[in-house]
Amino acid sequence: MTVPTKPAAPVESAPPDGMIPLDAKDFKGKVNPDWCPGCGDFGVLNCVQRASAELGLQPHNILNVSGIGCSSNFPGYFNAYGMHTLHGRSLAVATGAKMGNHQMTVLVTGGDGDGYGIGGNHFTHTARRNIDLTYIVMNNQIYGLTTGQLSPTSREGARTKSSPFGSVETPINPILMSIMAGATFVARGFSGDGKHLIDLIKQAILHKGFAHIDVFSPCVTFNHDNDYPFFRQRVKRLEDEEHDVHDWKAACEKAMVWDDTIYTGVFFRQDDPPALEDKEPVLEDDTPLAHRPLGLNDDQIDKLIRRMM
Amino acid sequence: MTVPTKPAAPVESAPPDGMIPLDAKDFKGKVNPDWCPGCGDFGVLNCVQRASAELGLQPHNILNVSGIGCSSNFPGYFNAYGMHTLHGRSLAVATGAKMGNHQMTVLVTGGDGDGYGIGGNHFTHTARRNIDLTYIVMNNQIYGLTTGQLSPTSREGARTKSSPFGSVETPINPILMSIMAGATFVARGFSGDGKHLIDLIKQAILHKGFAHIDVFSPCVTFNHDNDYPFFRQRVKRLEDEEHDVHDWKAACEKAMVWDDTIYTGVFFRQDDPPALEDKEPVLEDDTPLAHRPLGLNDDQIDKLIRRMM
Amino acid sequence: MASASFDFVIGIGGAAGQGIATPGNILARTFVRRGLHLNAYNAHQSIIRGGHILLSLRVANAPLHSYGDQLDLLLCLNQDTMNRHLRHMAAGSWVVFNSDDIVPGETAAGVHLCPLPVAELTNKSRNKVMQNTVALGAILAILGLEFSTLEEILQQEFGRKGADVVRENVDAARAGYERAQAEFTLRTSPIPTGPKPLAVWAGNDALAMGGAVAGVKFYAAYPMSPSTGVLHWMAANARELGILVRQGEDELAVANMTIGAAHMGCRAMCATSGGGFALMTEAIGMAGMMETPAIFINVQRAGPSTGVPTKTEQGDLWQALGASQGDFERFIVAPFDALDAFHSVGELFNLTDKAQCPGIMLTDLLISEGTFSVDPDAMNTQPTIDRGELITAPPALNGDSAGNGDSATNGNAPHPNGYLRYAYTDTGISPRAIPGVAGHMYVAASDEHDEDGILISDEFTNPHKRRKMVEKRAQKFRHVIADVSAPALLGPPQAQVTLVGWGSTHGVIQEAAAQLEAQGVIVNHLPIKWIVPFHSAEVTRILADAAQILIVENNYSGQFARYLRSETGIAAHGHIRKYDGEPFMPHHIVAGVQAHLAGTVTSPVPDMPPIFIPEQEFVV
Amino acid sequence: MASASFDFVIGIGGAAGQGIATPGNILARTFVRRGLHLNAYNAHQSIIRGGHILLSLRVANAPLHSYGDQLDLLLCLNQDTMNRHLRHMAAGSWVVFNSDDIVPGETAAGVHLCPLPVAELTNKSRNKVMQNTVALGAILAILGLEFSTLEEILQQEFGRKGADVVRENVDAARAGYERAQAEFTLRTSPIPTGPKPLAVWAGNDALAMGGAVAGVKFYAAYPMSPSTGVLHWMAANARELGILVRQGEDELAVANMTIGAAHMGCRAMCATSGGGFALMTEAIGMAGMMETPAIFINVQRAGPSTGVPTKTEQGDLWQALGASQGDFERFIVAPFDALDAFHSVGELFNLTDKAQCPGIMLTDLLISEGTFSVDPDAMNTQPTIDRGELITAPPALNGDSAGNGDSATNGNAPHPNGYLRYAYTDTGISPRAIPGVAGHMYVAASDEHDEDGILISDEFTNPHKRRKMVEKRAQKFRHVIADVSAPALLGPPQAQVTLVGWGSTHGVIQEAAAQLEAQGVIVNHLPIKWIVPFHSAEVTRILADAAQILIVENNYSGQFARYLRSETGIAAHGHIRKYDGEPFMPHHIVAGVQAHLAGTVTSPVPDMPPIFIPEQEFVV
Ligand SMILES: Cc1ncc(C[n+]2csc(CCOP(=O)(O)OP(=O)(O)O)c2C)c(N)n1
Ligand SMILES: Cc1ncc(C[n+]2csc(CCOP(=O)(O)OP(=O)(O)O)c2C)c(N)n1
Ligand code: SF4
Ligand code: SF4
Ligand SMILES: [Mg+2]
Ligand SMILES: [Mg+2]
Repeated sequence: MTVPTKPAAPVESAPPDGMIPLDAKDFKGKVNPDWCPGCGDFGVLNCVQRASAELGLQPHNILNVSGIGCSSNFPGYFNAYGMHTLHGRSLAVATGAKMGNHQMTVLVTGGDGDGYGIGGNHFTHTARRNIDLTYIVMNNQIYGLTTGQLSPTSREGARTKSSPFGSVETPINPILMSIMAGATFVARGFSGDGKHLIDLIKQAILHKGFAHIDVFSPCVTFNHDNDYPFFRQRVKRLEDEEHDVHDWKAACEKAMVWDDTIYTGVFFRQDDPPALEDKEPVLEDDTPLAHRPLGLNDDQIDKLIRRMM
Repeated sequence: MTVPTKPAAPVESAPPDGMIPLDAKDFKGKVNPDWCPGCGDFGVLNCVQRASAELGLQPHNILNVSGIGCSSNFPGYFNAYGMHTLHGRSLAVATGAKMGNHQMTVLVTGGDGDGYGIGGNHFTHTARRNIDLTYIVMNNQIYGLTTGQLSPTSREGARTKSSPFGSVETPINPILMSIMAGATFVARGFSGDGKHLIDLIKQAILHKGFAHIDVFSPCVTFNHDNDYPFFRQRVKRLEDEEHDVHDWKAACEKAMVWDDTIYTGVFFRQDDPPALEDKEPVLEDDTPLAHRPLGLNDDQIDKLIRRMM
Repeated sequence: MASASFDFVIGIGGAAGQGIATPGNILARTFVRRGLHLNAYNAHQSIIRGGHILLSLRVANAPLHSYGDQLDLLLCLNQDTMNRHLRHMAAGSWVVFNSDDIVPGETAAGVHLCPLPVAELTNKSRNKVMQNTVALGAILAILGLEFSTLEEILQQEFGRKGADVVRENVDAARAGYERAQAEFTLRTSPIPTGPKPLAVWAGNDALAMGGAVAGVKFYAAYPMSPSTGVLHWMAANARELGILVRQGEDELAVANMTIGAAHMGCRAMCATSGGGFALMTEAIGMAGMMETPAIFINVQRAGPSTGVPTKTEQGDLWQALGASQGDFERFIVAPFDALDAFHSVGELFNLTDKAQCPGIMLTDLLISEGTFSVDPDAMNTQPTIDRGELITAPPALNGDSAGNGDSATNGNAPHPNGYLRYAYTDTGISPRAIPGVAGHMYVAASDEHDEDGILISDEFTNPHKRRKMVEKRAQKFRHVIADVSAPALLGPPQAQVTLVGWGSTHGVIQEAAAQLEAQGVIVNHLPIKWIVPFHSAEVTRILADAAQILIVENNYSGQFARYLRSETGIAAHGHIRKYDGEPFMPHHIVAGVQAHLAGTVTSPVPDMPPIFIPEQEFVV
Repeated sequence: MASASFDFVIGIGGAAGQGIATPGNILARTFVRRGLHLNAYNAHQSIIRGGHILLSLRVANAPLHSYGDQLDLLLCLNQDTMNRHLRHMAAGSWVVFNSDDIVPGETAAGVHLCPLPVAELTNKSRNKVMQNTVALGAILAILGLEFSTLEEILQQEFGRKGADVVRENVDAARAGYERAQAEFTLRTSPIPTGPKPLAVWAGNDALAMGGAVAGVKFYAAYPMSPSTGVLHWMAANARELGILVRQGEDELAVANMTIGAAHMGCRAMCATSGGGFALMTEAIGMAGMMETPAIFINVQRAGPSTGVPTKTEQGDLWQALGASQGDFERFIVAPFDALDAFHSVGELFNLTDKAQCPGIMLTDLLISEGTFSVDPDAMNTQPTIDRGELITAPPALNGDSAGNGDSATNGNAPHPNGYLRYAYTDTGISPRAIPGVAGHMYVAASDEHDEDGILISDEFTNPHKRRKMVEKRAQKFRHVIADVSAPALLGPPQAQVTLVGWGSTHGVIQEAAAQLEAQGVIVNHLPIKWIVPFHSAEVTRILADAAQILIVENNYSGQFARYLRSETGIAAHGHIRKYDGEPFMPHHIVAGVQAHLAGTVTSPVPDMPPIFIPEQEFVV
């Protein structure tokens, strides 16, 4: 049998055989987003839809997994198979799903709280396994859906409903975390820079291995520190600098810059390490596990029983 | 009132006023360790006992928190207050305990599975909060107590009961993780190099902030890859090299070395960032929360009720 | 009801982000200052902007126990509200709306339509929320209240935004007030005044404050609706009150931090909802094994799973009963309302301190996010604090509460002085030394252990010691539960129907009972607050006399009914259940009782007693 | 029993690390190859080296259901074993030991002491475990078995270590064999042979293999005693069988990965014990809400909390019942023994696939870590596989099981073709498309949703839709549970006592019943396997005729007794409980029944039925 395959080479707009090319609006979901007007997540949604169309992906060959949060409502607005799972568990569910059908493109979307807070352990362990997932975090430095509490990316001093006198905790730097955990593609985007973000998303989807994009996606309702003007004034694309994406030191150095300049772009990538699916002998066969016949044959059973005697 | 205080300056063997100086055997617990003969954890236990004596600590002013695992049986063998908690949760319990009585020396001991596997999220978040805990991980690259399965620090290819054909997962590098997460004291020791380890433990306890020591502590029963000879042949003390502990790049570089040489010693430290307790206004008062009077006074109540009207 | 009685429900409908909270708060404060009682419920969606919200504010001059059965005045902030709710408005009710944007539809006879041309009244202000202030003024006029009360509250509400904002709002409110006086039908009977001003709080405030007065020193949380209000209160007040508040990285951290602080001797608690509670269960079992007192609050919402985050349910009873593996002692309490929750926190702390075990509290969205008036004099803000057998200083210093064992008298006592943390005693209670006390060192372990805290696996896995330790823990619990008050029957001892409820249905059942009485049906009511310990003997005795038992609960499967049967063997004659996300209104229960009496209720499952499930007419 | 009957228990005692497993395995294989039945239980501690272990191997020529009541032969690998257990050895029993290191104590009359001078017999081998091999030889001789069987197995066991090792072992075994023949009292009656060779497995192997034959494609786990054996089996066999095995970073990951793989269309399962199960509960609720079939196995051990990791208990029943918040549909099954567990996995997969919901299986250390003989012919290795209403290809291709929707006929169908994942149907079952099928895109959400999978909060939080969806899920479950077999009474229809147990007590109760019968007491036995669905009507009918109901369970609080009452109202007349970490032996239950009949049993709590708690004489 032929199975839906993920484009192997960076072909930009050729859908698989027998498929009509789609455009971004074909990736519109069943309902309109109920995000606040101006929410950064709109921009991310548009970019994912555009990137999917430009890569010639087909909705039924994509699985979009999310956790819980404003940003995690994403799958409802994206025409693909979706799983809107538990707060913090998207990467674990996505890992199982990818193993279950390794021919699907698995896109994981969520928030900073979801991914770096409660989901932090799955984040680092999924990264080290280098499983072929694209993980887009809409980082608004706040807990949006619960109406504005501290996030692990909120700056020290941030005043939120859970830190009305200013946070006393140092935030996490997700770019550093994923580089050191073993992610093989690590980037940062800005929802206000769509053209750039589309390009990052396409690269991430085409990358074979764990690809992480942290996207500044402002919460216009609860985070007045990190709003569009804040980022607009600061973001600088790494592509416009001399930056060697294979140099982890340079990548970390750039990721640590947080002042008048904040970098976006690909910080780090490594193309050699094989993805987990390619290291799992059971997945050598292209047929997804989900489509293989169930049960054991007589030979297998005989062998097992012989060992028990 | 006076409260038991943690030695503020690196006084090496002066117990607090009115206390008799103790020696290592005073830190022996109620029972003898039931670790396998030759287990690396014996060495760690000895070093912690020696370091405690040399620092002039008093058993009742120490709280030793652990999770579950062979290494987590530690508090039972150490004369101090102890909490032998849940698998993976030692740092969370220790955080609450330190907040509850910030005058106690809180020492957290456990294994690689406990700390970097199931406990990974607490590990990174405790590090970024820079709470004043000393965290000693007896890293044997295996799950010992459950009789030998993959650990997140097992090398790729490791054959264990859960990976009889060799692991296909890339291990985590705990030193890199804790540096990037925000730990302000990051070191590695070897159970076979006691003198060095004692020194690291003393420095870690005296450090104000989150101090993490990853200790190679061989599991002689289930890990035949990473045994004493393996480490003996390779470990090199950073103190014997030109290494600037304030340079994160050098620290990461040294931490990544894993061949004929494997470094031990202090990789990274930062003394400026205040510990969490020093940033929490509620803890400005030296009296531990556990000893403060309970309930509210009339003024406080009046104020609260006025705001409700 | 007496002629002087006043009981009026104002509904405010609009979309999230239209600022419904502000007029809601202002009205609430206006009424409670007048000494009137308030019970408000906000039916909303889990989105931040848009969608539909309906806030029902019920005010009366007698204590209120539910948010009522109908709307007497509806303020529509958008067309959607008009379209959804106009049909619920009956003769004599008012409908207030901004006639610049909203057109009314068909009304029942006698509904007073009150159009407000907001642009005209505010000199074309472009401030979108100004319509709310105009409407507030109009509502005050319709109710016949003096404008001055409102002026004062607007000053307070907007004061920190500057004099201009205050002036703009006062002007808008006055314009609405005057327009209403000039053009609308006004309520004729004067609104009564209560004997003294009341205060207003949400159930979550009550939980937090209940903790504060009971001596909470450590509060941890991870945000989760509908429990987050407790965190917000704590974060806002903690510094002033000397409470350490931590937002954890997840609920695993929260529960374990709470136990860590509790173990050191602090009163410590945390709150969450079902999904977060699931993550806390393992730690709760540890507190059971270590004998550490700490409180875990589960503010229930509609499940399963993420469910309906902004809707209510009593669906986590079996989750609480099954929280963590194995058998261990813990209290489970489901308070009746906000004031009861406030008092129950302290009560639960005393019990858990005495029995050295965890305590679980079950509230729900209805209590926790509801807004209620409260008489400050009814709040016991200096509750008795009983910490049980706690050792905070070595023997020589005992009684010196500031003692910390650090005295020359006692030396540093590097070796334990024979202290056994888990000593077998007659009561099963082993005096608990907190860490820091000289000479009392021990290890508290999640593994089974002996009297000295030593793991029983550390010597030999001794079945006799194991058995004795299990029995010791059970024994201490039996010793302490004698203090817990048994449930009591409300209403006449003999009745046609006995309604049995638990937790937050207390109020609405009481109101339904009153309505039924007015309809000539005699009912009484057995409200259950203590789930564990459950007063089986008392409940059996009370229900033995019941002619017809109907169990009322806000879930699908009858979780309480099954639990009641497990503890007493009693099967009810019928059930009244609701699981559509909305709480009961009194008339739902009235209808259920009437239908059961009429024998018209069927069962969805053969061989099971009939179950009445009211239609949710409102908020559709 | 007939004279040809053979029933013999060998105990091997020593410290962890002394290699008890090897002689245990060799003896087990020796017996099952002969066609004898085996039931073995290993009483051990949670440490890797040292401490005390007692492995009991019971063999017989009739099927066995427990590990028996006494030891007929004791092999002491250290002095400690001699000191602890010599007093349990009765007249006619054998005690084998290395007389170089171990001295016997006082024995009862008629005990055969069998000293082995190991150094002499092995030419002073310095290999510490050689004493085990010498003893094996001696035991075979005592039992009157031919040496050749042993030789063959030693060859197999040590073959991969080289010919020298094999020779060394065979020589040592022979020396022991010959010494015994020469000097010890030998068993006189010949040991029978069964009709055909049997196989041997542990309960965890049965669980894993049950999954494999039922089509498991994804297995995830985080190690946790006593469930880890399932992971070990899977890891060892997965590549050959095409099963993907992942060790997760924690149980949260494990449960969620399992659901991810299941959602894609794989049969997926995971196993853990109580503490890990606590961490899985939130995900189980999600599977309920998303309608994803997946299996979660909880291998119970003694709790609460970390408890006694190497000891058994039936203590997580209420944890399973209360796993996750809210009301949702899930199966809970507690198989009776290893073979039943093997079959139950497939049965549970069919049910969960048909009802599209999670399934929970409760086993315990006794089943999972016990070693048992099994007749391969009794294993249904090609079970019926019923995946329910599953859509694996678009309509045009349906019936083509390899279909994936990727055909030119169907195009890529970017827009859904009217497919409603959660469609209301008469049965409540909505056909389930797996991701990858063209034209069937939907979102599976943990939030409440409508037929199309859209969050009900995304439009309006519609109470009517919410109610209908809750009822749809309940309806599908009711539809499927008709397939689940009801419990049946074992033994005579009329009896003095009806014993009721659940799960793993099945075998030991059966043996106790036989012993009671021999003592002239007529008992029957109602074993319960299906916890949810619970066959209330059937159970009520069966127990209505019972003269005296005694509930037997391996926990403190009577978790099953309380559940039985919640579902049927039935309160037992008395209880037999054990919670010291060790499983029941038949004579414990016999003693309990006799004591209840004699009226000598008291209750620890007034007003409660009497509870008999046997003393654990053994393993102390
Ligand atoms: C176990 C659990 N804990 C807490 C919550 C409540 N909750 C829902 S969304 C959220 C945080 C959302 O923050 P983020 O992930 O950053 O997403 P955003 O809304 O900012 O896009 C929380 C805490 C939950 N649903 N489940
Ligand atoms: C929630 C939970 N999951 C699993 C276990 C089982 N368990 C006990 S110790 C352990 C791993 C031990 O490994 P590590 O932490 O490295 O300690 P070591 O024994 O190697 O010193 C595991 C998985 C548990 N006790 N609790
Ligand atoms: S609350 Fe913030 S994150 Fe959520 S939808 Fe609104 S703007 Fe976006
Ligand atoms: S199993 Fe390994 S880690 Fe555990 S005590 Fe033995 S040697 Fe140490
Ligand atoms: Mg966010
Ligand atoms: Mg380890």
